[in-house]
Amino acid sequence: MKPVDLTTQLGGITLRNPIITSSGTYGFGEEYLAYCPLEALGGITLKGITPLPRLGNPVPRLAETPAGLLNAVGLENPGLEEFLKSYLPKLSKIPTAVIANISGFSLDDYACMARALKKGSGITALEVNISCPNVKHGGMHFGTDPKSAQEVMAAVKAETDLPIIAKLSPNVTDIVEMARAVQRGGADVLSLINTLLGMSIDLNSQRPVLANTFGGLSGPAIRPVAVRMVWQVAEAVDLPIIGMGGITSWQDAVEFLLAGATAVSIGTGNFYNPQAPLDVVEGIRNYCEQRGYSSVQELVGLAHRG
Amino acid sequence: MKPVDLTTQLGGITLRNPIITSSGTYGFGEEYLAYCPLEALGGITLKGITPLPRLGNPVPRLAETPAGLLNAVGLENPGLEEFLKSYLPKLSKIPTAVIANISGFSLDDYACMARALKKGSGITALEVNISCPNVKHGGMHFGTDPKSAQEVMAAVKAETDLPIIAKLSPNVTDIVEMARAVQRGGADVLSLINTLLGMSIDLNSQRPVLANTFGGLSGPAIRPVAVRMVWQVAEAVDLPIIGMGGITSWQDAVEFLLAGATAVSIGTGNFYNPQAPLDVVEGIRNYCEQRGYSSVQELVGLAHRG
Amino acid sequence: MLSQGLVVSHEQLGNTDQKLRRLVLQGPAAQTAQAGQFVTVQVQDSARASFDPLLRRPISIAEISPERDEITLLYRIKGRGTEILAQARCGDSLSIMGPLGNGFSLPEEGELWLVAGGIGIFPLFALAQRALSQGLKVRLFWGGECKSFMESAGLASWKELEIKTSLSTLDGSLGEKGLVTEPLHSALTQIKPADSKPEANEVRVSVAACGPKGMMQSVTELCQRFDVPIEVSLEERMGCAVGACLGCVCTLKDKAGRLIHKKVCLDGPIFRGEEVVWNETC
Amino acid sequence: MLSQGLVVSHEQLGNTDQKLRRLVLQGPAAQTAQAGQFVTVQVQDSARASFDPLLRRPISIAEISPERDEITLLYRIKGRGTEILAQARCGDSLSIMGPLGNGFSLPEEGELWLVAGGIGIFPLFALAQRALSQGLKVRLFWGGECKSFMESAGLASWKELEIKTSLSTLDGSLGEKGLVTEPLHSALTQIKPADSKPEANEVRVSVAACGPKGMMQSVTELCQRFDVPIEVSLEERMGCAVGACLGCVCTLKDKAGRLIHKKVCLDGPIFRGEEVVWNETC
Ligand SMILES: Cc1cc2nc3c(=O)[nH]c(=O)nc-3n(C[C@H](O)[C@H](O)[C@H](O)COP(=O)(O)OP(=O)(O)OC[C@H]3O[C@@H](n4cnc5c(N)ncnc54)[C@H](O)[C@@H]3O)c2cc1C
Ligand SMILES: Cc1cc2nc3c(=O)[nH]c(=O)nc-3n(C[C@H](O)[C@H](O)[C@H](O)COP(=O)(O)OP(=O)(O)OC[C@H]3O[C@@H](n4cnc5c(N)ncnc54)[C@H](O)[C@@H]3O)c2cc1C
Ligand SMILES: Cc1cc2nc3c(=O)[nH]c(=O)nc-3n(C[C@H](O)[C@H](O)[C@H](O)COP(=O)(O)O)c2cc1C
Ligand SMILES: Cc1cc2nc3c(=O)[nH]c(=O)nc-3n(C[C@H](O)[C@H](O)[C@H](O)COP(=O)(O)O)c2cc1C
Ligand code: FES
Ligand code: FES
Repeated sequence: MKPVDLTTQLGGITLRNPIITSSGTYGFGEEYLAYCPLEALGGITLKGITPLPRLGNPVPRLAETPAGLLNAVGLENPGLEEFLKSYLPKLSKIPTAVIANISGFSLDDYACMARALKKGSGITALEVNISCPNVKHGGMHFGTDPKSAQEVMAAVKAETDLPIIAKLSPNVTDIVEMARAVQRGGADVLSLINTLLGMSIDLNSQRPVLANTFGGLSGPAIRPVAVRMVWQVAEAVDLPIIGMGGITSWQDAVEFLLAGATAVSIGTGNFYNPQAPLDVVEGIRNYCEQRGYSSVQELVGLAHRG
Repeated sequence: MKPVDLTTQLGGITLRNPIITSSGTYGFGEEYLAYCPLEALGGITLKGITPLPRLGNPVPRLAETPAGLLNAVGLENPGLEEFLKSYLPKLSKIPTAVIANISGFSLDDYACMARALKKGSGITALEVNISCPNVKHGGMHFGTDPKSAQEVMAAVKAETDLPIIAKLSPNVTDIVEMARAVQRGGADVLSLINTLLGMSIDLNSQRPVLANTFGGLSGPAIRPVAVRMVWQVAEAVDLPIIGMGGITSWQDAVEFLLAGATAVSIGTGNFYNPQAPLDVVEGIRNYCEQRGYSSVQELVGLAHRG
Repeated sequence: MLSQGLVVSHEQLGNTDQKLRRLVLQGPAAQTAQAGQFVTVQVQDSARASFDPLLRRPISIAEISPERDEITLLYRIKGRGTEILAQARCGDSLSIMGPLGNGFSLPEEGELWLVAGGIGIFPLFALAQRALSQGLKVRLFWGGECKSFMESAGLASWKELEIKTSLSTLDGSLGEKGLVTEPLHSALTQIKPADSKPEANEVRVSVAACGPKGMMQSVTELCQRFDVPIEVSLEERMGCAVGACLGCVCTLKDKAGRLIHKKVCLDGPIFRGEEVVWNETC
Repeated sequence: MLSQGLVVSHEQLGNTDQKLRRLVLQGPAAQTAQAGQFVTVQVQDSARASFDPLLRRPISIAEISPERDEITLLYRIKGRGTEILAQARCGDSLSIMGPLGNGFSLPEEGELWLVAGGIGIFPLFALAQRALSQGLKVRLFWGGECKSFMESAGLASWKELEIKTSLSTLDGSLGEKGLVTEPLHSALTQIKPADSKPEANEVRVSVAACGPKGMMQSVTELCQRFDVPIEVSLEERMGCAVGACLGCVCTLKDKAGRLIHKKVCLDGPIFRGEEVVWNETC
């Protein structure tokens, strides 16, 4: 039997397989090396960067919820300059696709990062985070207003020759409207979903658990919402989708593929099982073999039939 | 020591305690009698009714997700006429507050039900469901568009002398905007949240698990989102809130009270533990005693301080 | 009733691949249980309670022993819930709702014929015991995959009941090769030859069936053809298990021929075969 | 490293109210473990894996036995995760990440003084064993609530090490009444009388401290005053435990006095006391 073809096309780039790791959960690529060889992955997405360095929010930054995790890291990152100096040079040696993730508080912010991250820099694609719910200014706005989202994508598109991925926030009434807006702005690929805005309160202190009050909810708890959004967008918008939100196993990943995602990304699932990406690749391969698919791409959107 | 005062004021009505059971999860009040005496509760909310009888969606109507439940019952109910004839007469004997829950597909639908449900009918208050995500027409629209939501509430207000409770959908960009809209429409109380729109896919059949494709996500998984929305609305809108979404224990209930809910409601939690409402009443009483609160109302919104 | 069931015995039946388990729980549920009723089980020890899985799992009561406060559940590991349940060890305490549902009705006199497909045999054992203790004549028709399955699923216990038994297997490794409907058909023909008029001394037979939907449909059609009353045990995914959530509805035809919904948990799981709309999509 | 830890022993220490447990896990993690490192444990047997609780729980490695492939974890039941962990039984298999973190550094020569507050004693035992085996002189300062706590938390094992020990309890039921900082202060004064100049034959002391934050802060201030190097073990809620999520940062002062973040999981949990910004809110 011919081995299953796991390669995946995403906005002009070819991934070894459809398994990516998610921004903010996989550091800058080195942290999980003892658990998961990067050459086994389709790609990794780096921690979100901003033009200037950020210390992020005070601790506690994490709170566990039923089958979920709230985080309010607040985009702690070394800033663009330090990123270019200390991190980027190492990245070109990483044996998989490397997706940079950029966040900003103005169109200029996004544009300036896009300008610095082009083909040949060691970056394979640019994911534009318009959805981080943890930052008090800007972030929320870009991700929930279609017009602003379109402008951000257009500003990025104008400055880089890399494929650009729009990362959408689920905290909206109409995810399809947002997807259409970023498509108009020039997005080549869609990433969905980012975290749901949530919070929890400590009964002893009678105060919010997170120093930031609000945090982003991720993990298995949100998977049904994520799958639904991928499904809705896949029906309406003709762009490849990176599906994410609560993937911990190959079954979860296949669910997203069947819903219409071209690739999938694992975030919080790495905390649960640091070998989750490996298990997912293997599980998808087996599923395809057992069902007689010669390519993983045959799964994409299959649940929409009939 | 004086016993803790658990009574709760909600839009002009007085509840024995702040624990209510949620619409669609507690039938018409008889189903859980073997597990939970109704006189122990602050109130119960009846299954949503519509002007005409509805058979609802085909099965499967339920799908389990991590710490959550998807349902697509599709508002199966006997219709207003049968409700008035066969159910209402029994309800006046129920030894707790009885909240009717109404859903409709037009302003007239809501108005006609409000007209039939007035003071003295055996109903204590009217919960207006503008948020059911399972019905293909109307439901979603009323609950996600501020103007329509306001109109529905105004239409109901004009027809009934009962306190009216607006039940909000969480599937919106800005929950505060929705709360303000229903307040303008005349809502006396807010119920939040209804279910998050979600779905799941079966890997064997490669089709959505639910016959209806989409369903409403409830249970512990959504609690962080629900607490966040209660918190946001409590900060912005001066109406009492019935907090719900994932409550299974007294700890969860106290979390909602601290976030700003005046009362709490238990839905899916009854499936997990049919004595959950009893346990919650007892747990809240103990929490108040141990911390020296003489009234449960002292807890409301406490987490917003300093 | 909500109660704790103490695991007093939990064993694998047959080989590992068959994924069959026998779980004996000690607790008050045994006192009121009727054949055909079920309980819903929280699949983890109460001390380890978790929200994942969130829902209780419905399992029929296979044996009832009020003297020893014990109910026996026989189940097949199907998905995550039953996989976790299979880890329960003696001394664990599981939260149990039930007995729930309506149970089979016992005929006053005559013969009770049990028709089982696969693990549909499980809820019928308590019924057989009950019927025998009331002096009814009981007969079993049971179809399964192969001999080893039948043995694992409790054949020996059935043999001890010393009732007339017709076995069929798909591969012919035990009893007749084929479907359970075939021996049932022959037997029905014997008591009610095709166009015979009802006679005074005719054997009064009632059928109780449990198994895959398609099998219960065929059995119902057969029974209707021979004018024999039949009860079937339906399954549906459950939320509340007490009739409150409308998650578990099945479609029936009422007297007027209208399609109506009933709740498998509260109005069932046992329904008269002729009421059931087998291929409904409403 | 991701591995399975087989539960070979799991016992309650002291009385039930103290909620202390001793868990011995067999597996490859023992081979590379260093004192001061920790593992993160999935609190349920792998066969029962659930997403609730979702996160692994960090626990320090209290004893390391590479010969027997065993690590010992000592913990106090605090919330749901540790409550569920406390249900693990011999024969269960727990998923383990680690050893993680940097571990204490061992001085080349001189004395190692261990300063523990409450259950902060737990990670120091492996360190003591290691230091003794390398020929260092070890001394213990340990403060706790009362005699019965100290006994439950392992006093007997410490006595077996036959090291010089100063105990303090809040209620005076064992050792001196008061805080652990008091005997430490006296001892530091003895080796370094207030304004004496450093001498050639002075005892070289290093301190390793673990306990509540306030206690570690006081100990650090003392050590700085006496110019004694000190390492402290910090705690923070963890997500990834490998430095990837930035969930567990602590605030330190760098050489230039600027506030920076380090990751407790990867850069710690052991930090030099003087680096730590104790009352940070950034
Ligand atoms: C009244 C009743 C009595 C039952 N008695 C028995 C019994 O005696 N022995 C036995 O082995 N099984 C019995 N079942 C079936 C048993 O409840 C399911 O096999 C079990 O709930 C599956 O749970 P799981 O977590 O292992 O699988 P899941 O992972 O939840 O589901 C696996 C598959 O099983 C199906 N399923 C899930 N829940 C149900 C459900 N409630 N009913 C039917 N199918 C479902 C779905 O198709 C799903 O894809 C009974 C079911 C009902 C409704
Ligand atoms: C590096 C490190 C080593 C540790 N070593 C030990 C040890 O050897 N023995 C021991 O008993 N405990 C140790 N702890 C603390 C232990 O991890 C927590 O007590 C445990 O995670 C609590 O989990 P829970 O589910 O029981 O409580 P939860 O219900 O999760 O939390 C109860 C409370 O504990 C606090 N908490 C939760 N997670 C953490 C965390 N990761 N760190 C600190 N506080 C937390 C929160 O304030 C929360 O309100 C260590 C922690 C770290 C970071
Ligand atoms: C700790 C943490 C940090 C995150 N940081 C970022 C980030 O910097 N940029 C971004 O676009 N998404 C960020 N995310 C969102 C994830 O990339 C992902 O979209 C989300 O967590 C849902 O997937 P999951 O359920 O698999 O984690 C973060 C998530 C977590 C849990
Ligand atoms: C099976 C089911 C049926 C429901 N039906 C209704 C309904 O008819 N009307 C309504 O307003 N909400 C309905 N809901 C929503 C609940 O009342 C509640 O808002 C939601 O489930 C969140 O609370 P929970 O997590 O405690 O269940 C239903 C929920 C479930 C699970
Ligand atoms: S399971 Fe809720 S009505 Fe049957
Ligand atoms: S826990 Fe993720 S960086 Fe430390």
